[in-house]
Amino acid sequence: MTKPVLEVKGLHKSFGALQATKNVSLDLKPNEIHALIGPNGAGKSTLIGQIAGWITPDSGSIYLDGEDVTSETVASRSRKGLGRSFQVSSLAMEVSARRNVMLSVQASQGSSFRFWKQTKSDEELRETARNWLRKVGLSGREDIAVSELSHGERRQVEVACALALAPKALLLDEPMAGLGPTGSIQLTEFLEEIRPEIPILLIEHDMDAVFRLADRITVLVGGAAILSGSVDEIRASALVREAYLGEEA
Amino acid sequence: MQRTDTAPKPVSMPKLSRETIVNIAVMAILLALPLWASSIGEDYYVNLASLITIFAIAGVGLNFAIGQGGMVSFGHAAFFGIGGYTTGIAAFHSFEETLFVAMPFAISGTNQMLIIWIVAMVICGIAALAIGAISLRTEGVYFIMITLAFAQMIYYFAISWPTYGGEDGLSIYLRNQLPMVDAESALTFFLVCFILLLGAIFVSARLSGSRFGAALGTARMNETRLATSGIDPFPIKLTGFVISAMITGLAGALFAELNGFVGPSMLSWHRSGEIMVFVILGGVGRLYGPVIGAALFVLLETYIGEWTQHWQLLLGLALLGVVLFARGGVMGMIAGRARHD
Amino acid sequence: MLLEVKGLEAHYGAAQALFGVNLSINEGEMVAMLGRNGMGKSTTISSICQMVTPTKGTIEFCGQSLNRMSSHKAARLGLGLVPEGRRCFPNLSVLENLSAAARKGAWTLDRVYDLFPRLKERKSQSANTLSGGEQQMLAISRALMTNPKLLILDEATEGLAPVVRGEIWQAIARLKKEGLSILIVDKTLKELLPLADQAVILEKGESVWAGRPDTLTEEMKDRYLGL
Amino acid sequence: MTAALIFEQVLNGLQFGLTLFLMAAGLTLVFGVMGLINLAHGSLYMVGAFCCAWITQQTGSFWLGLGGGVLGAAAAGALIEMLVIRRLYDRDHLDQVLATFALILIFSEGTRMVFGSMPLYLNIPAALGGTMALPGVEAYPVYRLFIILAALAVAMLLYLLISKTRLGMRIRAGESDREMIAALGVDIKTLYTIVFALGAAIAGLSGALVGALRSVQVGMGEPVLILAFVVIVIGGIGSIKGALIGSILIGLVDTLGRIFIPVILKFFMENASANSIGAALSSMLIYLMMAGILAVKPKGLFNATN
Amino acid sequence: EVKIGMITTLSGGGSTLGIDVRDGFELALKQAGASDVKLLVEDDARKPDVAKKLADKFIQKDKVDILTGIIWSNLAMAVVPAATRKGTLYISPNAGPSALAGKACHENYFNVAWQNDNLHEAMGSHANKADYKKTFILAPNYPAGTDALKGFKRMYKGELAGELFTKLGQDDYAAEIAQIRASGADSVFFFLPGGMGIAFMKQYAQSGVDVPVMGPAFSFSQDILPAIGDAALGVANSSQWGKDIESEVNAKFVKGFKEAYGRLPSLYASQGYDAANLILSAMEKADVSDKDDFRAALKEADFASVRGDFKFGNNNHPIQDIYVREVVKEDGQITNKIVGVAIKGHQDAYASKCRMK
Ligand SMILES: Nc1ncnc2c1ncn2[C@@H]1O[C@H](COP(=O)(O)OP(=O)(O)OP(=O)(O)O)[C@@H](O)[C@H]1O
Ligand SMILES: Nc1ncnc2c1ncn2[C@@H]1O[C@H](COP(=O)(O)OP(=O)(O)OP(=O)(O)O)[C@@H](O)[C@H]1O
Ligand SMILES: [Mg+2]
Ligand SMILES: [Mg+2]
Repeated sequence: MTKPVLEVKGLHKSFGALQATKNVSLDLKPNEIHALIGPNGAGKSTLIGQIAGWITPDSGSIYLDGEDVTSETVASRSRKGLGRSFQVSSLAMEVSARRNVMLSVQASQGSSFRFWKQTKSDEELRETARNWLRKVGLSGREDIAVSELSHGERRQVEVACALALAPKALLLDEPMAGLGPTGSIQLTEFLEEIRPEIPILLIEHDMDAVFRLADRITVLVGGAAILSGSVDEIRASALVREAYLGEEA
Repeated sequence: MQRTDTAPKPVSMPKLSRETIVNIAVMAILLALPLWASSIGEDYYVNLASLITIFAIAGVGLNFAIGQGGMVSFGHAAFFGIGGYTTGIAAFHSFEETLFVAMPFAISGTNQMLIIWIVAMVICGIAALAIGAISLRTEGVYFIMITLAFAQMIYYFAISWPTYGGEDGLSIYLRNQLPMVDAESALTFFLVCFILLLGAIFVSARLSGSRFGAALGTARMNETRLATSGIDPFPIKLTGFVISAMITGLAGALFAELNGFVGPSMLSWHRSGEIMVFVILGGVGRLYGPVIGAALFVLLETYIGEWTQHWQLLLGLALLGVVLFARGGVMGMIAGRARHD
Repeated sequence: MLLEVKGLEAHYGAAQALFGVNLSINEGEMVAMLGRNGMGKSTTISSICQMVTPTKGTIEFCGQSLNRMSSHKAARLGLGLVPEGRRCFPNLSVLENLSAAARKGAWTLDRVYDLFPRLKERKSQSANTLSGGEQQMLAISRALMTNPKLLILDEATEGLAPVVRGEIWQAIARLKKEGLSILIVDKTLKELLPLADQAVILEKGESVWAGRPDTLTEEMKDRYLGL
Repeated sequence: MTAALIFEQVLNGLQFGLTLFLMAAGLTLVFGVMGLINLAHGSLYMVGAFCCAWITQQTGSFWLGLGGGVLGAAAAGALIEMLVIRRLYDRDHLDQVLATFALILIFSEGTRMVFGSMPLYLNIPAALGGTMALPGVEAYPVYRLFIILAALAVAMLLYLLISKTRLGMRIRAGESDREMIAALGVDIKTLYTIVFALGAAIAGLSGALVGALRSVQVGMGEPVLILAFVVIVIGGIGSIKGALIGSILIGLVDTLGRIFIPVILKFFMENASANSIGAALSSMLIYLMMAGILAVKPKGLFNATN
Repeated sequence: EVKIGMITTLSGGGSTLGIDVRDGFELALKQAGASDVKLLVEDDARKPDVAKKLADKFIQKDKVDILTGIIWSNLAMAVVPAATRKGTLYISPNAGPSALAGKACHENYFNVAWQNDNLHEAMGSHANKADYKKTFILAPNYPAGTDALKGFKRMYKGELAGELFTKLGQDDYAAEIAQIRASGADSVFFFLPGGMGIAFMKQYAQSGVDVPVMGPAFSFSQDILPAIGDAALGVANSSQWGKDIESEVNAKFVKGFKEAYGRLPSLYASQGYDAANLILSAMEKADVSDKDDFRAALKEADFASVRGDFKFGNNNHPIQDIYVREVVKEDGQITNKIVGVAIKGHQDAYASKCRMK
């Protein structure tokens, strides 16, 4: 058995009376895309939030590459190799796409307490950022301010930022949302391409993409992981059909 | 994906942007006028230029916090005042030939500006470290108010601390000294201030363009992004705050030299507001904005005051006009919106 | 004719986003607006609702020109907007979101709760803590509570679980059957096209085709919609 | 020091806090609800006091003056909202600070041009003069009790308005997304003018009420303004409840601090230095408290959102 | 021709003082028909650094011979030491901080009003005469405030019922008044200038405490008395001047002031008036371009002061009588009436620290 890159054990989180995460355990192995599906409000984003460090779990632990990171800050988890995208894009809007990616590159290269050398003339930094943007399909758009990019393009920038951290694992919260059919297909192909290098925990409501990409699917309902299995197993489950898929499977 | 009506920009961009031209012009005027005034023996105008220069340095400091780091400090008078009091207290002890601290080791006063500047900046840095460490836990309006609260604490402390004059303040009877030049001369002192202003702007520009600056700028625009990129916002912002305070503190030290006087009014919230006015008037985040802002403010205050007793009304109207009709301050009006590559 | 848009042009700052959009909706009709990302669908909607001021062209609603009308007056004539990105009021509770802008008419709290029972369960929770899907339901309900003559849905099913998406499509179908006029933008053509009476395709800020959805050829779908 | 005196000082602290609340209430309304930093709020307080003093002088009736003060401030508020403030909502806080700072200058100088530099005479109405005995306190000024009641009434009304009425909901909705609430058919522009005028009216009310107790002069609003900001930040911006608790807290801490700190210090040092160090400490005390509270609760005690 | 630069507070809090000083000064010039005096007036907005800037301007650009006008001690401390050291004459119409009367006294500095402590000392002496045994004293916590209480205590022989420092700018005194009530004091002495005093007096009157109050003239001068109203009636206050002092020059001053400005003159107006007359008297004896001569002429103080006898001590501060006034209503107008002399031929306590002879 291969060692999981990311492992979540017995996570609990309540908001007042609402239990948003109920004893969730799951893992992410090398070379796999593990999809997380479930109805709206099932607690998927909350779970990602806890893994990334924005939300403190009530109990349970999170391991990254075998190391317990439960009490680490967001930034330190990112540095240790946890890349993520947000359900609603979160980028520095006033600057170019390249600047956004450069920041991730710079963080992955070490301390940001470097005061003198100008990033503008740091060709290596700029080139690396450009490469990542090319990889997600944004060649030629690097120097446009993010605020002037369309909804879909922003998603791509966000993915590029996550990749630029050279992450060990990637958390993607609905990366397809807001992408048109062409965009979805491109992104699907791209994720396919990086799977061998970076395992992905993927939240997505676009079932075409999920069924095409996922090696494993975990279904979250009402905060609890009720089922985990291969694409076919999930498709076949009556429970999942009823709670989530509806007629679509 | 989108068409534009007109061709966006000529392909061969001229080397100098409008902003650069304005910057050069402003600095040239600021340098030339006192040289000329001094040559015809009008030291008053030289001192006025020194005042503008010093306020501009204070503004450059605050602008670094606001324009780069998005930390809207309404308490920068604290650092301005601390810088001033450092000068005042050092000169006081040097003049009285007493010790500042006797135990555990003796610290005496000094009349050497270079030493005073360094000490003033270090003390401001330490104060900013303490104030920032607490204040940066908050954000937005809360940050504005908590920085104000710290400044008010120091203000009331200064008012009621009798050793250094309380509300009456401290006079510096003799201007402190610089090696090799005659700091008593108005023109020399102006040139010293001018060089320090250039230095402050240069440092601020360098820092903004560095990796640290990139992180600080992202902290302003989107802290979530910064943390997600693996950089802890807090130490970045704290460092930015400390640097900003040190620059403003240096301005305070120079202000004390120029006036030959320090007092609690250097620490009052009006002063914080004024420094902020320099920044906004000139254009937030513009490197040379505070120079324009300080110049405009000082000139308005000085010359409207000569016309009429009701100068505050006119000053108010002028400021209001700038906010309402010149978005992005004067620099925004002249040179268009700020560009970040 | 309920809504008639002719030769609409709009800018964001100096950049032109719309270059001539024509669109018309009859009473009781459901019109789908199609086009790839960034082609100006949302901008057209913003212009109709006067959130973006058109630079050229005319917009007529219920026989009245909307040009230069302020946004709230246009809305009061009977435009009900479900905007892109939901834009629920985060600091208000679900109930408050629903009642803040409600106007009298057939749609009441009870009917909305009937349509989306989930909202009733969460009525006193503040909107910023709702899940994405819950927020989407709230945005639709909020627009319904203003009892509009024309419901405008911009990506109303984005980010929803398949079952909920199904529910929302059912709800839309129901609204249509009840005679509500609808202008809709959505990615999932599979569900959208069978419901729509008319379709308009935008390409680079221009309406390039209009007609009945069943007359859309595969070649056009490929060319304009990237399918 | 007797228990009765301590009780009386607590009452004084409460009363001082509630006068602050009157000022803070309007500020938090405008600040929290409309997201606007209004440094000129103190000017509206001044306008209220001056209108009240002038009308009282002309008519001889404090009550007419009070009404005039409220209306005058509301009118001034509506006017500056339409001319200036309206253009500032979607600006950042910096522009708001600068513009309202400019308004302070304009108001102060304008008031001086109209009324002259001398402080005006405004005293409490005869009906509310005198003192009454309270349990534990032999003589407490009736007028101060009246202010306590007025402040509590304002608190109650505002709370109901904001949290229970549709008007309140719309105002809050506008705070988070003006464009959207307008797109839903709400005339947010007029609504904001009304809210701003309401905030101004409360400021005017407090200026008139408190002016009769203190001095009516140009610049009277500034010290109160800073304190009021401290109050609403401690309480949590936009929260009427927070403003109420915050102002009472400040009132108590400030009053008790300036009375008891020197007393306590006298145990450790000689009288004179205890007096002056105590006074220094107590003038810093509320700022110390504010920093402490924000360090632990960065969004104040009762944050309206969340 | 003599050029005089007046730096005074004409806007913001405390501007009434500056306006009165200016008006008194201008009145004296007008009455004397002085055509050879050029007066330049500028507003310091009560900010030390603005005052300093104006002083620079007057000295360096306008090349004035004499500076005057500053109201506040902290502004005076920012301006005076540097200006007098550079050889400019400074005539103070109001502020008289102890440093300038003592250790830091200077031959170019003259004060025609008082040393800051004078009126408080006079009140202490008055308290003895009134046979007060247990006085409660309070002042704001800043140098002028601590000096005030020190000055009072310097003369006062009774026991203190309590001593309080309040916050500068404080405007609610309920807590302090409660303490006064509880202290069993037989009298109250306070120094609370400007709006602080108005607030204190109003609240004191409302509180039902009926212990007699006394204070220096600042809280009962003509510019703020109308704002306090009846609450001030009967209060004893110390002043080196009163409008009812019987002398030709005082009558001319009071009448002229009322005619010119339509209001009663205040203490500050009298000080501005005296400052101008002092300068005029020196101009008759000496030429301003001869600094030593002119200084000597100033020191002689050969002018008719509206307060009566006036001369300078070794430190260029006045030696003078200080009166006790009482607030009364005259023809429906609230004003002061002299009821006695608090202290005769009084010189300040710092004179001995001054090196000048
Ligand atoms: N801070 C909070 N306070 C209270 N409840 C919350 C908070 N955050 C989330 N919730 C609730 O927890 C539940 C889970 O929310 P979450 O955003 O994780 O759902 P999700 O699975 O990501 O849904 P979607 O697919 O719609 O995005 C929802 O019911 C939401 O209302
Ligand atoms: N706020 C804005 N500022 C500048 N340009 C904008 C803005 N919003 C949209 N645009 C530009 O206007 C064009 C049309 O955008 P619009 O949002 O209307 O497209 P859309 O068809 O709704 O796309 P999507 O399917 O991605 O929502 C795009 O090129 C976009 O980049
Ligand atoms: Mg989610
Ligand atoms: Mg869109």
